[in-house]
Amino acid sequence: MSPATFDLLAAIAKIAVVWAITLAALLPNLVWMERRGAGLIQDRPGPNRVGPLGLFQALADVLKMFMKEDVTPLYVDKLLHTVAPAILLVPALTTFAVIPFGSSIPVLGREVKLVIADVNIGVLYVFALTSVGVYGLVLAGWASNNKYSLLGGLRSSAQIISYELSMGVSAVAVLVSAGSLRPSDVVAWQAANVWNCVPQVVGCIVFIVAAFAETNRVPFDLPEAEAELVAGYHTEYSAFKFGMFFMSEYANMIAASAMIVTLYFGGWSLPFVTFTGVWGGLLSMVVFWAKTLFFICVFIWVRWTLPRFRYDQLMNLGWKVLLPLSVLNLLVVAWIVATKGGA
Amino acid sequence: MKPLYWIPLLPLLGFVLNGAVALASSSRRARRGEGGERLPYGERLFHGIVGVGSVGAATVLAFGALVPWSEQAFAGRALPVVETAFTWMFAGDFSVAVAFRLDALSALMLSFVTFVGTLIHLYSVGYMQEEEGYGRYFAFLNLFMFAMLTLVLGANLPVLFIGWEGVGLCSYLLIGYYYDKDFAAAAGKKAFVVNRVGDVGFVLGIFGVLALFGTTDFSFLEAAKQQVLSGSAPLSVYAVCLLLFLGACGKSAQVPLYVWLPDAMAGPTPVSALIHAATMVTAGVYLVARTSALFVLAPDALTLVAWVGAGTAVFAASIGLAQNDIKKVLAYSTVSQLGYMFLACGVGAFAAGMFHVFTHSFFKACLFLGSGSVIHALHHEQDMRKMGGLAPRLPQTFRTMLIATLAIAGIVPFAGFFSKDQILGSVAAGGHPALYVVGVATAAMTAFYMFRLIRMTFAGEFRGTHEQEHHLHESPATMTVPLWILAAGSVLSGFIWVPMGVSNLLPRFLAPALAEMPEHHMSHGAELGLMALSLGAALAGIALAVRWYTGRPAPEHAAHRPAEEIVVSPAAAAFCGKTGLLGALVKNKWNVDEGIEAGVLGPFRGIGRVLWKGVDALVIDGIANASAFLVELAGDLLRFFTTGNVRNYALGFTLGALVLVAYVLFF
Amino acid sequence: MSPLPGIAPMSVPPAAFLAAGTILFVIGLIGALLKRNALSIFLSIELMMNAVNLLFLTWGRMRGDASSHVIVFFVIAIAAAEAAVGLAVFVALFRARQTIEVDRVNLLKW
Amino acid sequence: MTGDLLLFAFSAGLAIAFALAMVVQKTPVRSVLALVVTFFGMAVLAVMLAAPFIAAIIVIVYAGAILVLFLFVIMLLNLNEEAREKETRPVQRALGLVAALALGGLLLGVTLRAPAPPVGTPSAGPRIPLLDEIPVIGRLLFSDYLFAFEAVAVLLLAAAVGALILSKRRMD
Repeated sequence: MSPATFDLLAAIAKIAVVWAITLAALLPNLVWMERRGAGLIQDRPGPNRVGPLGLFQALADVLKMFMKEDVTPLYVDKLLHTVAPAILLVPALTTFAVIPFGSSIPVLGREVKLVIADVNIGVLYVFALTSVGVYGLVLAGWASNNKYSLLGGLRSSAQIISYELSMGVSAVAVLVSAGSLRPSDVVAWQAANVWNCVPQVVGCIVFIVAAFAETNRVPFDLPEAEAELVAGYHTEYSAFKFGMFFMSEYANMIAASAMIVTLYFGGWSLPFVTFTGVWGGLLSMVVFWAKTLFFICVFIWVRWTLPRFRYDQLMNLGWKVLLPLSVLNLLVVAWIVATKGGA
Repeated sequence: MKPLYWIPLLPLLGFVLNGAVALASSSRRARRGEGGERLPYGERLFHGIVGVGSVGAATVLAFGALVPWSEQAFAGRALPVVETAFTWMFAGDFSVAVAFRLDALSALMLSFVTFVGTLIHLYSVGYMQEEEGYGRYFAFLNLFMFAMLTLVLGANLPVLFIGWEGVGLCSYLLIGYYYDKDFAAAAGKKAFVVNRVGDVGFVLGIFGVLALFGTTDFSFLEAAKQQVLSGSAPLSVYAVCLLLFLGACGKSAQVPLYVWLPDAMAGPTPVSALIHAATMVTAGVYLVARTSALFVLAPDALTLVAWVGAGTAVFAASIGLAQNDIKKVLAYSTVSQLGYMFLACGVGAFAAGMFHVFTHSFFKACLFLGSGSVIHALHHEQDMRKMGGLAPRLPQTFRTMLIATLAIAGIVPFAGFFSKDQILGSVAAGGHPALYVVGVATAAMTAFYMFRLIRMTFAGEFRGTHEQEHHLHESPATMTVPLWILAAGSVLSGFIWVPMGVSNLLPRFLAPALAEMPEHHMSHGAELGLMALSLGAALAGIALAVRWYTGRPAPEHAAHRPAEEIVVSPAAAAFCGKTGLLGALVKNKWNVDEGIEAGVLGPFRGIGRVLWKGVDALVIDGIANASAFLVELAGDLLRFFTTGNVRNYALGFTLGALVLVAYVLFF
Repeated sequence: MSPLPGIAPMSVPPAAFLAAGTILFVIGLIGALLKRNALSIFLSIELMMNAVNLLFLTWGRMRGDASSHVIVFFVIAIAAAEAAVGLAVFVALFRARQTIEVDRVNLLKW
Repeated sequence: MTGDLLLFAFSAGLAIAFALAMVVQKTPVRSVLALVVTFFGMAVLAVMLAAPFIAAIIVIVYAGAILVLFLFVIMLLNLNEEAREKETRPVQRALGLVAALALGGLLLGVTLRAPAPPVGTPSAGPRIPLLDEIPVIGRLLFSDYLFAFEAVAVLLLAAAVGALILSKRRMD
């Protein structure tokens, strides 16, 4: 087998693994987790009718989404109205291309790194995709020809641009200390030294908060605030298109958790453990997905615990608290790295 | 030992502190609409401590530096200490460093500048305490000390020039201390402008030194001593010396640039004592002595210095004879004494000149501070015709002033006697009989007007108002203690150089720093004779003053009459009447100010008017207006391209790019 | 999977990149000249700038010179500044005149 | 080889087609979207030119920030359709088209005629070869181009302040 063919096959296999985990295993069950979690927190049962413990609720929901009539309102911009959910979903799913989900597995005498594309601008790639995702929300809001949707779209664009800044700056601090923009290098640095969440606790907190805002989750779900905007940008969506919005929210959540784990919580690594061989590689995958799942749970936990911010509070938090904090964090990290003579 | 630059730096620090606090305080008071009254006690305490403390600390540092150095010097082992702080500017092989130099000359200057300066700061604490601008005053006074110490310690002409201009600035600021009074503001401006005339000469002189020696560092003096000039210098040594001397004339108030000094008395009296008597005005003498190695290469220039000095001495003394303002008398006396110093330098007796600088600083400071004490007691009355009979009321002031007066009059064994005698002796020994006669005559006049001052002020009966009489008081200790110290200095400072080989400390000390002149030796007999002659002249002057100015009885209703109508001495008035025109001229200060107004300023105003009306308004404005008109015309024609439509502009832009690209491509 | 880009020879002739960049530039220019909506004109200008960026990158690639990347970096930074100010101007303009049609905004003439 | 050519043809064609769409489109929102696609095409071209960092920057800054801002403003001002009134300046329009096309022809001539260094020997250039882009750019930014970098920083600050002042409703 020529190296090129091998690479191609390996890439296809990795894509298959990642999508199997995210799309097939995590995504549907997240809905169940969220609703059961909400029940737990609010001291009520949650869905428990479909299947044991209501486990098949997600399946039923998906079926319902597919079966319902797809209503397209009369005065919408048809093209954009259709395209918008896809624009939102695609970046969310493609983020995983650069996230290392395990150490490496020896296959046919070669080490296969467990990351789909180990590119040297991986972190920038993630940010690029995040910034593209905004279009989905904005266009959905605009194309719906509905003032609530429009307001939702406006809010989301302002919110995401604002929080992407502090998110980016705190991530830059991580990149400075690791000395590379390649996510696998960042993980390797953390495995060799210390998880970034320890020395850069400020940056870590800023990043997590900003990630909540980027995914439009409570307490930053102003673009879809039911109480004010009906449902914001997806008011005019139904059936499958609505399902895509739904999916993209959870996909984004998984992607954000994966990024948090990669940048701040050591990715697939564990302290004092080295993963070698086939089993080591598989084990590292388990570690990575376990950590990711933990942060997904945090997302859910926060959603059902905190109230929503007011819009001005949101902007104040983003610009006057998080951004200065992240800049400060970056300065300190850069100073330390510079005085130590480079990472 | 701390580096030398700490000595000027400390007063600068004091200036910054005092200035900042004074600024904050005055703007706060202005905001609250307060003003006119004295500062709160805390602020006065702060300014006093910082002002006196910084200068006092500088004094301690200075003596800490110069005492060991002087011991070495007397042992004949001391070389000039040069410390470079940093390089100020450089261009090609020319460079100027901010450097400080300690040698015999600067050590001498340093000693009395810091010492007298500290005393006067201390005196000011008492004298100025009623003033609203207390903080500003101390800030400027500290700044002055910084500049003066830079001047004295500067190791090259540019650094000296910084100090030179710095003291000029502070002089301006302090003369105009009462800036809300027109005469004070005008006097400040006058001092500044007249000094500029001299400074032009000084700056050109610095350039001349650079052209002659290729450096402005005082190392050029060594070269000058060995007469090593840099070949084909376009400037002669004469020209350079004359230019430097012009600068010295401006700063040290020599004829014809003396006119600013009497007016400078508009400032507070301690300022007059410090700046316009003891220290700053001697900077010119210092400059000439410093560059003495250069001056001896140009004997004719030295002769000019001598004659200017002698002329100034007698001229100013003659004006002093008839002044009625106590400070004006002292001012003219200062000018006259400065003339003596230049006279000494002019005949090559640089050490004698510096000796007089040294002694003069003590007795003149004492006199000014004493007059300040009198003025303070009389609530700012300066006219001697309204004084009289103050001796019992102000005993400390009277005694110290009397000592200083005896010193300036040249009575043995006070300091002035020795220094003046050195000068006159050198003049006589150098073979300048005419200059000697002028010198002796000046000595007699000095003795006369000084005792006239003492008699008018302290003898007889009080001629002021009853209210003034009621409030008469001796000054506080912060004022009398400096007076006594200075009086002691007036007695003792002469003993560092007693003729006939009794004491030779000063000339031995100064010799390495000054140019060597051929010495003229006189027999002890001749020396004694000359001494007797000058002493006799002084005694004659004193006798006349005491006879004429009895001050008793006081004229009728003196308290209620304007000063102009009070005749203190009928005998003097009668004498003045007999001299006719000459007396009137003396009384009117030889009409010099009016002469300058008519002879110099008038023509300049005329030229200015021609330049304004003719050249500026017609030619230059014409050119400007014509070009403006052309531009307007072009604009009127071109404005139709401004369609207001952005797309037109974009199209024009594109077409222009099209043409450019086509040009690049096809041509 | 292409290897790390950089020293490999170019497999596509650079002239093709240059042509593409120039064509994009001209399209942007046409938009800037013909559009009447200030925002659309602005969009076209952004396109022109990016087309020039493409040309820079091509030449830099041809010369093996990283300075072109730095210049493109600066162009992008300046474009960001320009967009911020330009859009603020449009918003202010719209508030004043209720339009951003450039043909209707022509008070500033002789 | 052919794969690269195909990729080039696809992304360049995409960029040009959507650029044209951007110009032709009357709805501002659709114009913006077309430009986003164009920028994606150009980002791919940048990757092919060994500039992945620049490609990412193009997407993040242009597509992610600048064009979102455009959308934001369009929504804020509620600009739906370009006015359908007749072109008031037909001459200007025709002349503009002609001038732009002519300039395009000339520019093609210039760019294609420009003396090109030998293809395939990129390290023959006088400057740092493009081994690893990001450190090279970083080093250049903070050495040779430091002044420009600082100037751009000041420019961005000024732009931010200017935009803030401009968009304030009232000057007080």
